[in-house]
Amino acid sequence: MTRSTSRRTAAANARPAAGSVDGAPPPALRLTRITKTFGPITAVKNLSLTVERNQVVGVIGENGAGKSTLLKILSGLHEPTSGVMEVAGRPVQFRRPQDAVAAGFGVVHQEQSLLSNLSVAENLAMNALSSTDNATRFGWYRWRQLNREAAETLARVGAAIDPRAIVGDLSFVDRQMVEIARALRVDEQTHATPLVILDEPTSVLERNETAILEREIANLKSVGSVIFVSHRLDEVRRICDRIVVMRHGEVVADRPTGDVTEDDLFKLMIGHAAKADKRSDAGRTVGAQNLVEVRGLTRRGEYRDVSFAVRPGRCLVIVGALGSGRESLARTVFGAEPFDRGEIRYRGDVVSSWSTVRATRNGMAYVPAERRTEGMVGGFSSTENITLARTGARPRFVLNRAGQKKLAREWFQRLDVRPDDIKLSLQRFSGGNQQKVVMAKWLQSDRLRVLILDHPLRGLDPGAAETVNDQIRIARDAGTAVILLADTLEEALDMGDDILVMRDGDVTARFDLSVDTPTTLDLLERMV
Amino acid sequence: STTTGAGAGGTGGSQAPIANEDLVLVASVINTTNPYMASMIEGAQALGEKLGVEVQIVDSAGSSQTEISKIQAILAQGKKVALMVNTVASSDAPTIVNAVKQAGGYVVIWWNKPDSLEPWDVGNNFVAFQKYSGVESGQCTGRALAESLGGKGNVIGLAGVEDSTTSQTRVAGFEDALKAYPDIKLLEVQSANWDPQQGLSVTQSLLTKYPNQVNGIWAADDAMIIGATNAAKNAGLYNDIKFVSDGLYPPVVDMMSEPNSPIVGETFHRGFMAAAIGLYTAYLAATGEIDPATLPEEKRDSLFKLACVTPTDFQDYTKWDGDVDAWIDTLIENGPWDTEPTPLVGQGPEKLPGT
Amino acid sequence: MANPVTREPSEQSVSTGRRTRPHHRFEVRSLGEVGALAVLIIVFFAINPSTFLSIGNIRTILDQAATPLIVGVGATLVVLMGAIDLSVEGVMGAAGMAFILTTENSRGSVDLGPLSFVVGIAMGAALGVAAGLIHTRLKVPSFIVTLGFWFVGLGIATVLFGTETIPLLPDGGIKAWPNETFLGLPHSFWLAVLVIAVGWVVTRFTRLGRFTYAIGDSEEVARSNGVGVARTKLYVFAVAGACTGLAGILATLRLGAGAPTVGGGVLFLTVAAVVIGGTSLGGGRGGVLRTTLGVFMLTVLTNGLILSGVDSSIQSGVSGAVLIVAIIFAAWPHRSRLRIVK
Amino acid sequence: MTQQPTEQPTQRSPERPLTDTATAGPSAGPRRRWSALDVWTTVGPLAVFIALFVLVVSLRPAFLGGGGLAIVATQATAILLVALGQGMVLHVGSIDLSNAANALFCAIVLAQALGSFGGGAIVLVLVIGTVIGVLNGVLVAFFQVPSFALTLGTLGILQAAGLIVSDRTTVYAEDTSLLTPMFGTAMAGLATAFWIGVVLAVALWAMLRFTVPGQSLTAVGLNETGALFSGVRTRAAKISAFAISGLLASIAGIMIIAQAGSASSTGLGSDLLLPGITAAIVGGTAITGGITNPVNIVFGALTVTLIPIGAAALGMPSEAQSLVYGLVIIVAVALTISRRRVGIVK
Ligand SMILES: Nc1ncnc2c1ncn2[C@@H]1O[C@H](COP(=O)(O)OP(=O)(O)OP(=O)(O)O)[C@@H](O)[C@H]1O
Ligand SMILES: Nc1ncnc2c1ncn2[C@@H]1O[C@H](COP(=O)(O)OP(=O)(O)OP(=O)(O)O)[C@@H](O)[C@H]1O
Ligand SMILES: [Mg+2]
Ligand SMILES: [Mg+2]
Repeated sequence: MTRSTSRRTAAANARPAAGSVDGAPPPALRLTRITKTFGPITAVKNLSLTVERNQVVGVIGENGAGKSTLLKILSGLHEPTSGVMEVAGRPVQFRRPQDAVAAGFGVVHQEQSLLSNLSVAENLAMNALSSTDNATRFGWYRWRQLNREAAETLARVGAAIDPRAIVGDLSFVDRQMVEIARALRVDEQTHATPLVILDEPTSVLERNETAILEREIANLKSVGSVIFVSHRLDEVRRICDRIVVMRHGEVVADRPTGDVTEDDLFKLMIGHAAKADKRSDAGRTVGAQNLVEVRGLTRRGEYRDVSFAVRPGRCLVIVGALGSGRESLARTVFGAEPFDRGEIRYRGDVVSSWSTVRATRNGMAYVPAERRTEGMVGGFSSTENITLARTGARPRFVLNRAGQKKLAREWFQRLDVRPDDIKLSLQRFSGGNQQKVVMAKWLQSDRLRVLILDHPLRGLDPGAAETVNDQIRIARDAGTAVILLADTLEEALDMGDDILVMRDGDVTARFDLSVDTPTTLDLLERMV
Repeated sequence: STTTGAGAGGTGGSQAPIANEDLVLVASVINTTNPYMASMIEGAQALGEKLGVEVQIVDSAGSSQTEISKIQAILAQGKKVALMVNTVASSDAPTIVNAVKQAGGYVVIWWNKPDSLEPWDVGNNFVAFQKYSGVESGQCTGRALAESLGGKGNVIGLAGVEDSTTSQTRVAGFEDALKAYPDIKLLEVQSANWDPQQGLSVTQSLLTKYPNQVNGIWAADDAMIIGATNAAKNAGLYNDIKFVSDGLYPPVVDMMSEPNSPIVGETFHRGFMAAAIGLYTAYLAATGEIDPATLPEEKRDSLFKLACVTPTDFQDYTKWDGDVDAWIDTLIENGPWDTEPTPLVGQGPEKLPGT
Repeated sequence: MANPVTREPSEQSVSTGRRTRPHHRFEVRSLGEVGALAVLIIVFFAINPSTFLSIGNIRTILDQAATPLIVGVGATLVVLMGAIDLSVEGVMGAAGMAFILTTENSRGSVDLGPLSFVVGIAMGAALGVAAGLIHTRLKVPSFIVTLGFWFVGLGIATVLFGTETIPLLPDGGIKAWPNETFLGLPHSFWLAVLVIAVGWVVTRFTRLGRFTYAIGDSEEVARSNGVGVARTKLYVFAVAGACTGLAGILATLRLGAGAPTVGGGVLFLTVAAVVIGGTSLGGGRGGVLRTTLGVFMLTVLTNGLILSGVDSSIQSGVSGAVLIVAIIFAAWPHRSRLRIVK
Repeated sequence: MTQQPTEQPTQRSPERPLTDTATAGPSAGPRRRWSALDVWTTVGPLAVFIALFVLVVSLRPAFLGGGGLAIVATQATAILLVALGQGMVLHVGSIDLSNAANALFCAIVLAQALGSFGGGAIVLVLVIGTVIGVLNGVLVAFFQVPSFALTLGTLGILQAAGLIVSDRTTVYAEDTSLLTPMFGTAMAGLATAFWIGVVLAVALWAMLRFTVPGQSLTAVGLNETGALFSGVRTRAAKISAFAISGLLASIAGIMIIAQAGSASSTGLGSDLLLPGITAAIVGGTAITGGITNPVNIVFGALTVTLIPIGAAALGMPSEAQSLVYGLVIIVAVALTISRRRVGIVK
């Protein structure tokens, strides 16, 4: 890599202050009384925080606590409304994302921020383009070099991704690995001490990728610092040296990891202790007839010869690693993707010309993994989103606005959605609260029969996850058939009545949990 | 002549004469960049200056909607209007006539109107309709083209906008003239929308469609012949093809001035003359100097003389462009129907040959 | 524009496993458009065996394609960002008038020699910059800004045209240049080839070009990736204006006369060519070479219809029908219920 | 390493009840006021029109007395109808470049048929216009072709069809008595035809705001994938938007005959496309879809019509009028576009 010559203000500021007072190096980052408001909303309030060199700081907090906003301030996407930010003892102001990069900040945002029409190599180089990186010096691309450097970076995170592949063609997880690789690359690209900022990087990752990330974080610690946000408390405790808990935009606790247990953290975040696990079948109505039955279903390139059945009141969990085809299968059942062979039976009848519209009218519901693009209409208010699904056989012509508001208020309360503003457009809510609204959209229907959930807990804080899980159980107990693609195997064992294991498009095992008691290891064996 | 039938106060004269200071002369043209339209504006302004009456120009920008709106806006200004309008489409005429009538103004329409809409059916406010004969133009240039080819060869034609009556009558005259020359073959007539750029590309395509076959090109007006001659020049065929067209624009005069010019026939008429004749007719009616109701029908649905120009006499016509003001003087002196070189020659509506 | 967006997000966004498709070396990805062009050529050749593929007609087609090709390079860059440039006809008029009035012409206004080319191109670029500034600073949609600049350009051209006689270029000299041939093909076409080549290099190998794609994919994400969105947009509008200015000069040279309406019909031709070529109006997908294909499809179509003797009043109808068939043909393989096309 | 102030809240935070969001934290408060931006989004187009009108009248007072507003309303009618249709298509994120050609084609057919079929001709034309719109919609929805390119093709076909049906000349309607009340009668000084446009605008507004199909259109415009996954009939929504556009185009065609009594390929109504789109956008419609207020399109249409009329009424030099038109349109849109999604303006 080349010497950097023309750094902007932030970079200049980022150099260590001349002569530290007592010889101890200044902290990598010091925030003093940072506040960020969006109109009437205060997302971050009077927040002060220090990150020392060679330290991994975990930031946790419930959905909407202000974690992402804080990280966006650190990455130059938002300018704080007030407060002071110091990097290595020097006050800095990030006006643009490049300023943050120049100061050595590498960021993985909560929402993926890759350009899907460009190649992996290009995306990896993107945020360094303002510098005099050799591969793109003077605005001229040297593809060969760009690709070679990208391959090196990718190798570092153990990702076998072709640097020339178009990002849009990659799987969700591969894209996440590219993002992580890009953030980690900041130490190659700049000569400031790296500070890597990770906003829920693991929520979409599976075990081995998470392990690689953990290893990389450990490596980084020797040269720089890390800020790590996650809702997985065990992970936070394993990775971080210090844990900062945020609530309502403020830091409510800042403890060395050794001083707190997972339960303490839960309590600090949510305000009450975690509820005991309650796997009980009391009051559950299980239907005798199959509600959805799939026979020999095949979609070329996705899955082969899949058969299963779900009854009312039962939960079928489909587990599988990447490329198992389970997502496509779930979407096929909902009518969103076509299939090549086999049949889907709904309440005993073979469905023909199945579509999302017919599925919905028949009481099927689908919560997609891609919340923002598929699960909701961001420009609509929560009220409109909750009442959007056309679940009635013959929907009314005139909107019942009063009824909608009542419904929205009711579900806001039931799912504890915050902020408590049913008119605010949904894109303004934090991810967890958006997910609650997406759930409410389907749960409010009294015709709900089949609930298909694709990673419903992705990005949810433990409290919200609990709320959503409770709602899934309530719906199941009331006689809804549930098909769940779970995030973790623990979740699968916790929620499922039946488990279907898939690998590369084939069903490799089935378990009936009322008979079998597989361990996570049993499942894992058949997945990979 | 009838020019000075001052205040005859005939049967149809429902309105009192309007004084110069209460009057505004309005010339409505299709656009401001076509040389013919630019000439019309020049004529209107020269007349206004001579008469001491305010002149307003309406630029229709090629749109009936804009034309009608702007005319109505001027009618709404309060002053009485004497209007000369070169209609974008003939179907605009009834709407404009009605609007002017309601506002108590006077209108003369140039070039386009429906045959069924006759001034005497409307009343005094629709003073007259005026045009040069399109059939005659087409016949004149068609004949010149055929003669220059010795009565033998292949020709192509460039028409104006598809549904323009002006273009249709000229094409009809052109085709009619060729009937007398059985050895002249009309290969094709294509529309080039009065546009030099399209004249260029259509000619370019036709020249390749009929390689080394085209001996003559006819165009419905000079804007398109500018494109056609350039296409021929680009193809290196300029001196192998004969050209005819309508209007005798200054650039075409320059081309004709060259030795052995392939421009073998033109017609002469001028935008400034048309505009001034039309506007002056409306002005006379507005000021009460003529009473439209008493005019003979040929003075209310009129065909003016159009001169057939040959390579030998085209210089005779350039003198008119030199001194517009002097021509305006003769117009005011002789009245709209008797001014050289374009006196009234007949009555409309124009009949297509063979019908 | 009207945000007629063509996106294919959902198929690809799902975690469907590690099946990364091999990268694509060629920009012309699907051969749908190439096929459509080939079919057109074959059909017209069958109808007009003696003329359609004659060297004369090939020269004609290449010459007629030159202006929209040059405009198309700029238009493609703009569309790749998800914006649109409707100002081309006005800008061509203004640039053409600025050029002819500063070169040797029958009005004898001024003669700046070769500098007149610079004046014409600068006029185009300046209008592009002005439109770009309004678009980025006042956040007015490019659709409206450039629509406004269509009229502004026409207005400037009209004022320059004034009331004097039409300015003409003297025969020979620069006027003859576009039609003289090099290697048997007209200079106008070679000029277009040069512009396309530069356009292609810019889109493939330079930061400006790659940023254009980035902005087209997602302005927000591009910004968070450090792309100077406003600045890039401004540059692209300037480049597009300069291309349009050059096209205005070329059209004026071909016509041999100055006319504010020298760009008449070019807008729909180029926008249609960009879209037919397969560059998505939503931005981010497509490229200069695709537009080249689109321009040739439309130019061949117009030329072929004339050669085939189709009545001029139904030519627009036939091209419309062919256009519809062509885009359906090109879109057919990509159909999927989840594909969003606007 | 730990900061003093941050430790303080730790003491009480865990005990704070969950629902206590009103006192602290990122809460907007359940009752939001209308922001100035919301107000402007709603009244902007009206305000811009009034400002321009007042400007013209103050410079040329006779314009008011001479029935300036009536002229503007009359001339705006066809533009308004086409713009309303365009607004609906823009609302679902597409565009209809053929609707003005559709209007003119309907006008030509009506002029041919009015003499022999009378009222039946009007019904015929309404059906033709709607069917053309539906065809556009079906092709866009089922063949997944970009509406811009598709309707460009339809535009060419309709132009040719107009020339053929009219036999390349002006067609004069034999008996327009049925239609004379449209512009022959007035309410509050403005032509009945204009009020019909206003009523249709209000009806569309109510449809978008208060009905389930209207909500579906909006959902498709804001996020088609999201709508699809909620069981919304997205194809039906698109087809209906194009159908409405076709229907309104045919009504515009009827108004052209009512106004001119005749139709031709280059006559009145032959250049409604750009003014129609412009009126929709000046009326605050977002080209990105999902944001349309049909009532504001009324003011958009009035503004777009007023600019050239006003320029003529003020006696502006004709060479400068095109310049002024371009600049005023840009300013009007800069003032009226929805700023709800500022940042991503394309
Ligand atoms: N651009 C914005 N405009 C308005 N409000 C915003 C904006 N960004 C964030 N907010 C609000 O600020 C608060 C904090 O949001 P933030 O995304 O930082 O939460 P978070 O802690 O990251 O939540 P999660 O765990 O769900 O990711 C939320 O109430 C959110 O609605
Ligand atoms: N990551 C990429 N994204 C987009 N385009 C790329 C990428 N890499 C290469 N290209 C395109 O591929 C072309 C060739 O690139 P490159 O220089 O890598 O080829 P090469 O070195 O000859 O290939 P090879 O190593 O296979 O011989 C370039 O024109 C470039 O546009
Ligand atoms: Mg977050
Ligand atoms: Mg190589």
